[in-house]
Amino acid sequence: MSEREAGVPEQMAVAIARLLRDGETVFHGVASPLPMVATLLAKRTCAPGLVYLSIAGGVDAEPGYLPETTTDPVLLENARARVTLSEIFDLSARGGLDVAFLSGVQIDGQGRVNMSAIGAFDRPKVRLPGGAGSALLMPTAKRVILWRAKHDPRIFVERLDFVTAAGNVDRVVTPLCVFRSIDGRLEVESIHPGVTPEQVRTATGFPVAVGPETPVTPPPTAAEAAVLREIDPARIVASEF
Amino acid sequence: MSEREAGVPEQMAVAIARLLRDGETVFHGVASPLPMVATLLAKRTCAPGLVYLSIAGGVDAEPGYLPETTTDPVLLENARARVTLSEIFDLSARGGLDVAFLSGVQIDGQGRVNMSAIGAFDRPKVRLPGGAGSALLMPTAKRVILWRAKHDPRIFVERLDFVTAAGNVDRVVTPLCVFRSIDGRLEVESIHPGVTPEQVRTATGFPVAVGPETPVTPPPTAAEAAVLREIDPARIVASEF
Amino acid sequence: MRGKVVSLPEAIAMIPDGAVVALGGNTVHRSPSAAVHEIVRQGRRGLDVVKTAGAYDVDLLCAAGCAAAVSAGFIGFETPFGMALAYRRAVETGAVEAREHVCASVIAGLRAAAQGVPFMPIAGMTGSDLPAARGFRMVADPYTGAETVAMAAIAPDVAIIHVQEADVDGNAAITGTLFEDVLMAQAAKRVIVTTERVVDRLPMDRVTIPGFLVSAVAEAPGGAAPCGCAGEYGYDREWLLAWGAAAKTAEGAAAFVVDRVATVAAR
Amino acid sequence: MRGKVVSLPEAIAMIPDGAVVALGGNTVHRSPSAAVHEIVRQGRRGLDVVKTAGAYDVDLLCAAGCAAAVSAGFIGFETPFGMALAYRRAVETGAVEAREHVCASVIAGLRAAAQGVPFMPIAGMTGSDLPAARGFRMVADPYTGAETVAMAAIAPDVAIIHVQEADVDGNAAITGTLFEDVLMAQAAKRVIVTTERVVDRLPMDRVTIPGFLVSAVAEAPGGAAPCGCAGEYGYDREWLLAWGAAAKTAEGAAAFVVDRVATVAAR
Repeated sequence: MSEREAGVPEQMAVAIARLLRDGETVFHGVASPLPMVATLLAKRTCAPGLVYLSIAGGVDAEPGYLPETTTDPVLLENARARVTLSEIFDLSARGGLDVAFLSGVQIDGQGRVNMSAIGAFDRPKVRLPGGAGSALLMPTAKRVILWRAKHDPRIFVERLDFVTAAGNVDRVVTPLCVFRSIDGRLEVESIHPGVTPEQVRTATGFPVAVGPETPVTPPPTAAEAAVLREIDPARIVASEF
Repeated sequence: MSEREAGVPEQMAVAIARLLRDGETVFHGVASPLPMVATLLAKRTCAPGLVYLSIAGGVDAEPGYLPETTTDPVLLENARARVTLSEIFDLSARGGLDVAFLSGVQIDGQGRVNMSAIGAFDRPKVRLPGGAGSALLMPTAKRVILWRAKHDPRIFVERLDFVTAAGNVDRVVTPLCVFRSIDGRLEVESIHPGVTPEQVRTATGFPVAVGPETPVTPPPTAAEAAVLREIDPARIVASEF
Repeated sequence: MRGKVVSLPEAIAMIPDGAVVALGGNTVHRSPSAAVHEIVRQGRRGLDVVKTAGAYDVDLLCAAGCAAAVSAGFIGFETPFGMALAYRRAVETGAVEAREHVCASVIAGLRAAAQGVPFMPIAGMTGSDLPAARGFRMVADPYTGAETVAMAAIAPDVAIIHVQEADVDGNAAITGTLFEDVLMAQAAKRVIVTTERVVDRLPMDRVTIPGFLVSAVAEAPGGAAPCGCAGEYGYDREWLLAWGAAAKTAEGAAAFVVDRVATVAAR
Repeated sequence: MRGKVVSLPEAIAMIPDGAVVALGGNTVHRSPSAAVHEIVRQGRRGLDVVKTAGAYDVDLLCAAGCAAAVSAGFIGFETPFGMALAYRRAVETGAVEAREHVCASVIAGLRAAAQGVPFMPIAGMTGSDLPAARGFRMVADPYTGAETVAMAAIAPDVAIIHVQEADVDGNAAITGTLFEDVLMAQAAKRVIVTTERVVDRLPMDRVTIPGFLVSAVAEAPGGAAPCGCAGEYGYDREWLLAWGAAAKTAEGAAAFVVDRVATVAAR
């Protein structure tokens, strides 16, 4: 059974959603289906007063359907207001953004990310897409939540080829576990149901303390699952898998 | 007969209007009835393709009536677009504004203006309103046209108490004459009909070369006068007198 | 009503003495006059008033002893109403400090605050005595060495913006000229919106200030008067002329403040 | 038609080889694709392409040999369409220089140009290798000494903005997300607007880019395709997937460019 079929996307979405608190301003950018779904889920469950901002410019959009691309104009539907990406960067820069969702092609044990290059920056073996807003958002947003739909030792590395961005990482959510940043290091906070400590250890390129005592991420509740089915019948949540 | 009754406002308006060229971007700020009327006149006569910008934010507004206050919302009526004052300052700052209209409580022989204080800046005998946008606009607009509805030696002074702004002054239009800036000095370009060289000389606190050979400002043409009556039946043009 | 809606006195009570207060609008247009009247009634002291071009609002705060400093590009009424005489007198007597700006340098300072940087480079200013008189410093472009004036960030403690419509969550819609109001809302630590009307829900494209920037909404019909409010009412010529006449003397201004503002409930 | 209206080939002919060209839109949304196709057809060379987040447009310009440098925060398709493989290959072979930015630093550079100043301070960037790798310099606040990264002004020679509606004078109306298009229009020396429709006259409140900033208007129905255009059409999934498949090899990309772009008149 694939991760997709096993409900790992939903497990990740609820794990992310539960990190969001009522009243927070929360932003995601391009190529962010999981944060989009998780934020809308949080707004329907644990954080109804959350302010949902996206790169599409919607403030508290209530899209009629969920798009595959998270810059999509449907993310303006039923929005209360419209802002530009510049205004969102400014908001973060002046300390007004509570949560930014970001990701990395490589992520190290400090929660820093590489989105720039494998090999040398100037003569890369692999040119990566670039960090988008991360080098501004990671140091300025109050909390950064990283996510990746894949967890292997080539992603979670001891040493980045290049530090595209670093900063206020709070949690990292993967198909296997939730990391929490404690004193600047990623520690395993919980492992998802059905995942073994050994799986997490071998999939992670930096040393992690994980064992039978590690808490298990609570699976989606019936209520969370129902909301997910309602807001995301097409399972856009699984599109990154 | 007062200046107001003698048609001096109209003389000034046409003298200003004729300085504007087709296609130029032209801006006036607060408390600028003469520039407002002159710009609308120019657009109907010598410069139909002029882009008319005002602090009210209208781009090529066609107001249904002319307001007493030139920040008035009527200066958005029938506008083609709306811009903010910030955008107009930026336009000038990057070299995209052709003409800015400004004034001064004191104006010196270099066309510099004082809008700040009579006496010491920190302990003024008279505190003046402040230069509004002039310290940004005067050095950055391609041409600055100054106007004052009064011409006396306390206004046109040898020495300013304070230089609020200085820069690209092209012309200065007064009830008596038009000054032109030549090599950084104001020279009398023309004197209005009925004004004597002696009047200009005694009304001006800095030395000016003016005599019988000085050209006379052409009076309003019948066509200009007709347009003025049409766009400004309430004679807002005279409100500064 | 619910959400962020409070009474005007409650909204103004959030402003401490000594606060840096940005006022929306421009000269006699869409100034937050009802809020200014309430500031006078509550006897706030020591305010640093930030505005690009102010008139009645700033003049009244000077007359009533609420302002300690005025950071603005221009303080004066438009043509029919003359100079801001109470402001002038307050500066001349030393009661108020005139922190003269270029309107564009107020904007630059607000932009710095909005963008979370300590200063903002600004074009122009050459040949002006203002940088020296005001202590504006130069900054060199680290790439070319070109020098410009640097404006220190202006982060108002509170921005007070009067709008035509707002909803209970603070989403606010300005009709007509925006002036610097949106920027002020971004730069300020708190935003108080006074509104002609609290409405149910505004269409997205009508919203000029998103509610998440707004701390409080106070319904204040006629809240710009005696200044005008685009699409709602013009300025009150009689009131402004009466103020101009009263403000010729300190006593006249004081009597006007008592008679028409301090002892009168919110209009 | 009259005013600033020209044909798309005429508009693109204004762009010289080696120009700094800013492209509006974001990833697969409202990119000026018809203009990009025409750039490819006209064989423009040596462009420095400026964008916050690019996808098909930048990838195609790299594949067709039009780009010498890409100044952007992110180049990649959204989730269903994967990476920008032609861009990646062009950078890896050294044909194109990746001038990696933060999206926010593209904005800061454009803001500097729009505001007529040589640089713009920008928040954040701490802990990132980008400033050192890219030669971004620091600047000290002359008031507090606090250091921030300074972004040099980015003044594109041309900005190309695709909009839903424009009039013959260049007043342009964007439906949906604005992205950085308005700022690009302010920062650029010339602005080319491509539009789904040339319309008679737009209501003031619909205009997002005032005509006086615009040099040329070219009618280009479907001009964002294969990217989407809010309120008009979605992105062309088949086309983008086909491009993604073709771009896996240099040969595939070259064949795609010939078959679907270079030998085909404007869509």
